[in-house]
Amino acid sequence: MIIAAIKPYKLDEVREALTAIGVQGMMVTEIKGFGMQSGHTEIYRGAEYAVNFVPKMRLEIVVTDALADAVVEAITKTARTGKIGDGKIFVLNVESALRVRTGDVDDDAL
Amino acid sequence: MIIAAIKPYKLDEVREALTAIGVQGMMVTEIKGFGMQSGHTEIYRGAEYAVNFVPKMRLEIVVTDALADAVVEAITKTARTGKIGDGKIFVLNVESALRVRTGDVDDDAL
Amino acid sequence: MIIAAIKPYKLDEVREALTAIGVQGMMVTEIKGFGMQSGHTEIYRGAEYAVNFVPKMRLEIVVTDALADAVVEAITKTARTGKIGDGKIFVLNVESALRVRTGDVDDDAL
Amino acid sequence: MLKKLGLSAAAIMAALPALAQTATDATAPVVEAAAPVMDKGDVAWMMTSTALVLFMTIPGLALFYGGLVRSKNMLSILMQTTLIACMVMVIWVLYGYSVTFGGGTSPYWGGFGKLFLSGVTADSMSATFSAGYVIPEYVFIAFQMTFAAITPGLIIGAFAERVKFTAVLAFCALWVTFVYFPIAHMVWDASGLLFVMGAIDFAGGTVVHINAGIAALVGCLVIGKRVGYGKENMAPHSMVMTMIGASMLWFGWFGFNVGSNLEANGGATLAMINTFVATAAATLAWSLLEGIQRGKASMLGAASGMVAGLVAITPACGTVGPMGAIALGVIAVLGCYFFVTVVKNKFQYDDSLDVFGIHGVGGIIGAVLTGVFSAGSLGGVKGDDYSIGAQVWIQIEAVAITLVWSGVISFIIYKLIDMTIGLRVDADTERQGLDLASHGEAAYHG
Amino acid sequence: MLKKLGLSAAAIMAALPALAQTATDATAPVVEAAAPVMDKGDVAWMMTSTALVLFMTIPGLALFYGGLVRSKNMLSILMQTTLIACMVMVIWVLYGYSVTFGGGTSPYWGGFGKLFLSGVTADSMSATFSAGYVIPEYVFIAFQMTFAAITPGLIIGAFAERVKFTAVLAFCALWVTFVYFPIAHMVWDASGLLFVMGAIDFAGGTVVHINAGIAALVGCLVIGKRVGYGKENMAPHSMVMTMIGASMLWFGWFGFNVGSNLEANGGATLAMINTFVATAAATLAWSLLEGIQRGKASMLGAASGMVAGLVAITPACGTVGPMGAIALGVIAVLGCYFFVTVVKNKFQYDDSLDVFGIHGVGGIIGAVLTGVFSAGSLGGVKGDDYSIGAQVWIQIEAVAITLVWSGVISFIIYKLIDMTIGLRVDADTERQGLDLASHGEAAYHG
Amino acid sequence: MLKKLGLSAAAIMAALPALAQTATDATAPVVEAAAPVMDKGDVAWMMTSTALVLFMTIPGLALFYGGLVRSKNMLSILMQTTLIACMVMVIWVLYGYSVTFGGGTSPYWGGFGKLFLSGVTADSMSATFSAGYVIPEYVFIAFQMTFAAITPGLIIGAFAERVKFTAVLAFCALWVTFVYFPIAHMVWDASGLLFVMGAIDFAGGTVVHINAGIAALVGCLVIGKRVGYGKENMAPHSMVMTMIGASMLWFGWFGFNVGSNLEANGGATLAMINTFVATAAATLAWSLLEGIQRGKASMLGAASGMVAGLVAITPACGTVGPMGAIALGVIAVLGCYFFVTVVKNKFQYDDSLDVFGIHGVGGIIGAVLTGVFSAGSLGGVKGDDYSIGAQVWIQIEAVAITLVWSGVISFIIYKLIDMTIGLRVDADTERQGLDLASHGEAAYHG
Ligand SMILES: Nc1ncnc2c1ncn2[C@@H]1O[C@H](COP(=O)(O)OP(=O)(O)O)[C@@H](O)[C@H]1O
Ligand SMILES: Nc1ncnc2c1ncn2[C@@H]1O[C@H](COP(=O)(O)OP(=O)(O)O)[C@@H](O)[C@H]1O
Ligand SMILES: Nc1ncnc2c1ncn2[C@@H]1O[C@H](COP(=O)(O)OP(=O)(O)O)[C@@H](O)[C@H]1O
Repeated sequence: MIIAAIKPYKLDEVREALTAIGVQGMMVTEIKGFGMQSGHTEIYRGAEYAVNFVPKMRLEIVVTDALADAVVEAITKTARTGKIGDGKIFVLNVESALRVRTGDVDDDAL
Repeated sequence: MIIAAIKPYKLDEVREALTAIGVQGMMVTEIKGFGMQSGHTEIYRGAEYAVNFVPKMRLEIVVTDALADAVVEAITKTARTGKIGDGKIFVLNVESALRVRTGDVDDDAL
Repeated sequence: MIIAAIKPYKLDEVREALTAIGVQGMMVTEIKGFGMQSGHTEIYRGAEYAVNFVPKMRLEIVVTDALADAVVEAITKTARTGKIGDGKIFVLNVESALRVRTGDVDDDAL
Repeated sequence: MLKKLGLSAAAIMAALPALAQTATDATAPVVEAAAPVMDKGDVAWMMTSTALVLFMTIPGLALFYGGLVRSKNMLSILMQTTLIACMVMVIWVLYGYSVTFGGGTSPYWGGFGKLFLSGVTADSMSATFSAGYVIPEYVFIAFQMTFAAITPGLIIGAFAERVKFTAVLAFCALWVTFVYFPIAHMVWDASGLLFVMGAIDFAGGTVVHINAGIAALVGCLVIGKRVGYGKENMAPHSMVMTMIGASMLWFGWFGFNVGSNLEANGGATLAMINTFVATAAATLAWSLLEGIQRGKASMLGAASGMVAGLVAITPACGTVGPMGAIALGVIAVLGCYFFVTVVKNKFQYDDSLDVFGIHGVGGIIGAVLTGVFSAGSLGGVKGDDYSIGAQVWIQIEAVAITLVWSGVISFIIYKLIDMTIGLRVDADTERQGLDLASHGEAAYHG
Repeated sequence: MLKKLGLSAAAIMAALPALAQTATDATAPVVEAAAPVMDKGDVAWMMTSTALVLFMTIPGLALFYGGLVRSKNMLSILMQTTLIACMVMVIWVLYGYSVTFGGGTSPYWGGFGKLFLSGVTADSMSATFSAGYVIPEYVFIAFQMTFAAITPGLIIGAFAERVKFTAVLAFCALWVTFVYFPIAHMVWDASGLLFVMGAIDFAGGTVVHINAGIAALVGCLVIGKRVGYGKENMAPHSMVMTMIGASMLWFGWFGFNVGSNLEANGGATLAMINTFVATAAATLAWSLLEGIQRGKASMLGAASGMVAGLVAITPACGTVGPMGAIALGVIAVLGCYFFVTVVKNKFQYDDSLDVFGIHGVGGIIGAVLTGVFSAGSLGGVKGDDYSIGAQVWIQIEAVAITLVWSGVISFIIYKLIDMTIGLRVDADTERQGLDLASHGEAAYHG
Repeated sequence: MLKKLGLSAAAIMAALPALAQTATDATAPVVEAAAPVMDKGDVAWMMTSTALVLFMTIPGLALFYGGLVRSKNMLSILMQTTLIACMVMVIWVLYGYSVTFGGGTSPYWGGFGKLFLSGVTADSMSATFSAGYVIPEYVFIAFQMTFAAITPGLIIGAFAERVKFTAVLAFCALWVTFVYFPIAHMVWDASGLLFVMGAIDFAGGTVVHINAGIAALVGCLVIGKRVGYGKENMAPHSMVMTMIGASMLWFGWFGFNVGSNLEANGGATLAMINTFVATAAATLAWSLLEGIQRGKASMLGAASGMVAGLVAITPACGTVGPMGAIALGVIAVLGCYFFVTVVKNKFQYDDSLDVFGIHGVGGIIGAVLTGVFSAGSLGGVKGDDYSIGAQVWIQIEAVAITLVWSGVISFIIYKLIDMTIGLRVDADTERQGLDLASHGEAAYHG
């Protein structure tokens, strides 16, 4: 399972790149990211609040081992702007996968 | 850890099925799913936008190894409609678990 | 990867504690938690609905193995109130990590 | 004279020439042919009232209803309310006004004398309830138009979240034609059946609320329950919108009720204060009942009480006193509360937004109690020769006629539409939500 | 005559018979017994104004405040505003109107002569500020009712997000009885203490804003800070709702300020244009201050400036000129801005929605400056015999009396409630949010 | 007399003394020096209308536009609309009123005679279109002020989501001064260029909508497209807010259109009913077109049709009949629909909220068709001596002059601002959203 945090406006581009290399599905979550990219300050009638979190999109993609490197590369290429806050990619091992509709398991399920 | 993407309106049913087999907790996130089920098109004054994502619910459940298969089965049974977009289930290995309130670890924490 | 579900109002405190021990980043998601802490009941014109889910914050933090225990401890300490619903911490193994901006991998990416 | 005519809000609809023709009618005001006065204060108030009734409909009613559905159906409510109102406005000036107030003397309809508003100019005048005072016919037409435009919009709450958009529009076009226009004529035209009977309906309790309420009940029975009804959580997606809508309804209702007086005079101010206190008391009453019954007073409860109070005071506001208005508001809430929390649950039909439970039940209670609290002995404006019993009987007859007429014809129209266009979307579409399926857009985006 | 009476917005409240009784009072208008005129233009305007003041309250004030709290407390604000208004309306017709304007000649209250509005009919008339012109008493009652209904609603902003619902209602019932009604009598009744002193309060700066402002300050001090205050991010959950609410307040305020003229004449239009330009200038001023101080002008700032301007022009709008109104709006903002960004932070009390900082401070500045800018030499309507110094002194006295009366009695009522019902929810409930805990529902659902 | 003057909504703006001076002007109403009447019904209506036009602007227009942008730019729209309105109000009383209606007899401007409203008091009166009837000058000033305040706010939709806040304010200050005030003088002042030509613009089709529309088009061309335009999904963040805004625009437009009659009489009610039915028909028409073309009628479509109908009927509402109004609404929608779905996409410029496509195109169609449907033979009020051809030609000239004047001067002002302040934020700021970047706050918080 590849988990990636990216800049929100890169979502469409990344999705297209992934489809292009054969990725068939993913889960996308709107998250608040915390990292080196600093948030902003909001002031409400004299009270100042530091908002430490930056909006990010979190992708979760499960692919066959064979495809994993290509996915990481595709994300890296399209999501990179070179500025702080471009995001991270983490790879985790998945023990098994299953498609609810058909009962297909593992690689067939993806 | 069992991660599942299901159709939103199935949430209550799945939750009940899981409780029935002894699952004590889970985390639920509203996500945008991307897969074979196609999204829809929205048109705003002549400009057409394809919305490629479909709303899904993502469940994260940590259970003892013994219970894992039953969980997968329960989700599969209740979430299945037989139509495209029923969702996926992924199983990952968890190294350790802890209940914040008591400090119980691993199986005791679930 | 450390995944934790905590009470929403503890977020700022936990974030500060983690920063203090050297954590540089995390992903935060608003989730609906299901567990022993019971939800509430809403009544709409005579129709009663049990809302079984409680709002929680889900943290995802990837750190070096060396730091992992400290992170779990820091979260446990700051998020604990001793009341039901304090949350859970799960630890998963990450195979690799990558910083999109620079291409740094694994420990350097965190 | 005023008192005698005070029975009905908009009874005298004819332009002056028309009035001259009906001058033999004993109930028509005796207009001094020489000098009918158009007071600009009346014109100002009637224009304000007319704009207010539009505001009640959109955004008022649209938001009140829209907040109560799930977010995936929000736009369907907004669209239905908006397009129904627009469609009925156009129908009104084409033939609606004519068949309702066109000058014909049948008890059931007004004839074709004013199709396309023919003959009406900026100088045409309509009578008011005070002899010798007139208002421009255009403002009378526009004011009545807004009533016609909001009434079918009330019905849609009963079958929200599952109805086909084109079916709703077709239904409403037929419904105003065969139900609303005739009943409006019967109640408000000097030759109308119920008007002649002497029913008191100052601002439209029967014409608008009972009428829409029973059509709603029939509708939800014909269409059936929502998929997942009783199992899934169908909690209102935005109680905030519902509260805004309810407040706007209250605000706009001053146009509805007080404008029905057709003049800005002392009688108008009575209608206004009654509209205030009946509603306030009703809101409190609903909240109190909830507080007693389950320890918590909800916003939905307060909003429901508010609308129930407004509905109930509608027929009564011109003839009861403020203390009677308070009593009437409270009693109406007792009835509505009991109905939507007990009766409806018992019968397990899906009147999704409680149109019958609030508008129907509240309207009926209001109509009947109008007969009671109009009595001078109970603070009303009716004098010594007024018999509560006799009037209550007339009120009940008027209610019954409305229930039967509207119930039967509405049923026929529903069946007709169902056999042709089909009333309901399929289950998958219902699951996805009407916004995307019927309107191709989403109400909210991150 | 007009000018002399122009001092107070609603001074002459008595129905005509009552007026006859007080005809020996030198300040009462000399009504030609033979032919007092009810102009329908005045009636139309007063009814419009009355409806507008309701609109200010709900949804206006409710949204302005509601947007500023966290989403978990949204409904609590909407409910408090709504139910307070409804409760006070009922109280008003039961005894509020009587003890305020019941015809009694005490400087402090109006007696029990009009309990349950006894004796008032659609033909009863109230005097205006122009000799010989009257308006229906019902509309005067309704207009004043809306003032009584909004004022306690202003207070709740000070202790939002932590107060017990029943405690708020009980507090407000006592507060209008022992604080609002007496002060309204003192300021607006011809026999009232401050009226006789000659204080200028055209539309209720002291009665409404200073009065509510000081009660709010006392309230938040008695109740204490919110859990997490100063540590957690308590950012407004919907600046959009706040903006909508503020705009509705402005719109409705034309009813509030201009309606206080009781007639639709030249003087009314002066009040209207002043209400426009003072508010516009105040909004600009707050945004400019923010722009200078931190480089960004916020929506909350603009909304705050808008309300501050509206508050400040309230007592002055009938007697200053447009240029004076602009100056007054700008000066009021300087005061309020300094107060909420500096003074409040210094003292670290939790007046959650800045009720005192805006309504209290803005009201005081407005009341005092009314004495200044009413002078003819500064564009106001007061003639040569007008002494700025003397009037300012009277204004300060009126402010001081209001602050003390309202401050002390409010404190007593808070303590009473705290000892019985308890003012505050427990910490866990506060964390969960008042919507679920007190009202059993959530404002928004996916 | 009325008919002759009916050509222009607010043609006679001068206070009575000024009128006396211009009494030699043949088009000025002959006021019987002895007894000009101020009818309180007119005053009531004009005050109501004035408040309504404010309501159109905030919250109406602000929400209509705000709902259409992405949530990260919501507050920027609310702030721009609010602060522009406030700024222009202050400018209006400082010098705007004077240079527009100050009594000067140039065809292009009104001179400096009434800077700071000098000489105006609560007793000053302005003429209406009926000989012998006057209204207080303050309400005429305030009414016209709200027109000046909303017009520049319309423009901002064209370059939403990317413009610098200070640049917008600076632009608008210059724009009202060099574009709006002169054109308003030309159209509505008895000495104005287009007024003398005989152009019919009852409530401001040229002055407000064409004027703003062309300035908007020029603006979005100068500023350029949004980052990501055509690639990213820029769907409206809240169609609910857009619907609320559109409904409020309709409600407020009764002030705009009907208030332009300056009196509450039969002519006013004609303007009202036209504003109803043209809008209703236009809303239906847009929805029908969408239904035919892609099987689904959207809320955005209905809202667009609504505004297009309102824009188109604006110049015509005083002189066409209801059937003409329906036709006019439908034709305008055909034009606007074609423009925003086809023409705009073809040329690929980013008029983000279709200001030109709706206000510009709808305004032009409305202006030209006013010449057609005002004819008595087509249901309008113009008599036998009326030549459609001649009037249409005059209308086209008026449109052309407005397009050129506003287009050219707006272009110069944009360039000036761009060279000094800079019109546009940088790409990163645009990505982050204007709310945080320019106003330091977020519209919504969990
Ligand atoms: N250790 C971490 N664990 C989980 N997520 C992380 C971690 N570090 C960063 N992230 C995610 O990556 C995003 C970008 O990281 P940041 O440090 O801001 O910039 P960069 O990607 O340029 O290093 C963060 O907003 C956060 O969502
Ligand atoms: N490779 C994948 N990795 C992660 N999530 C996936 C993957 N494929 C599908 N999903 C999730 O499962 C959902 C359903 O998948 P889809 O292909 O639409 O239909 P089906 O479940 O019938 O195969 C998707 O919306 C997405 O959330
Ligand atoms: N087995 C589980 N798998 C995943 N998440 C869990 C599990 N059990 C609990 N959680 C999460 O932890 C939260 C707190 O758990 P709960 O049982 O309510 O209280 P406590 O933390 O005191 O044991 C839940 O709301 C849920 O989000």
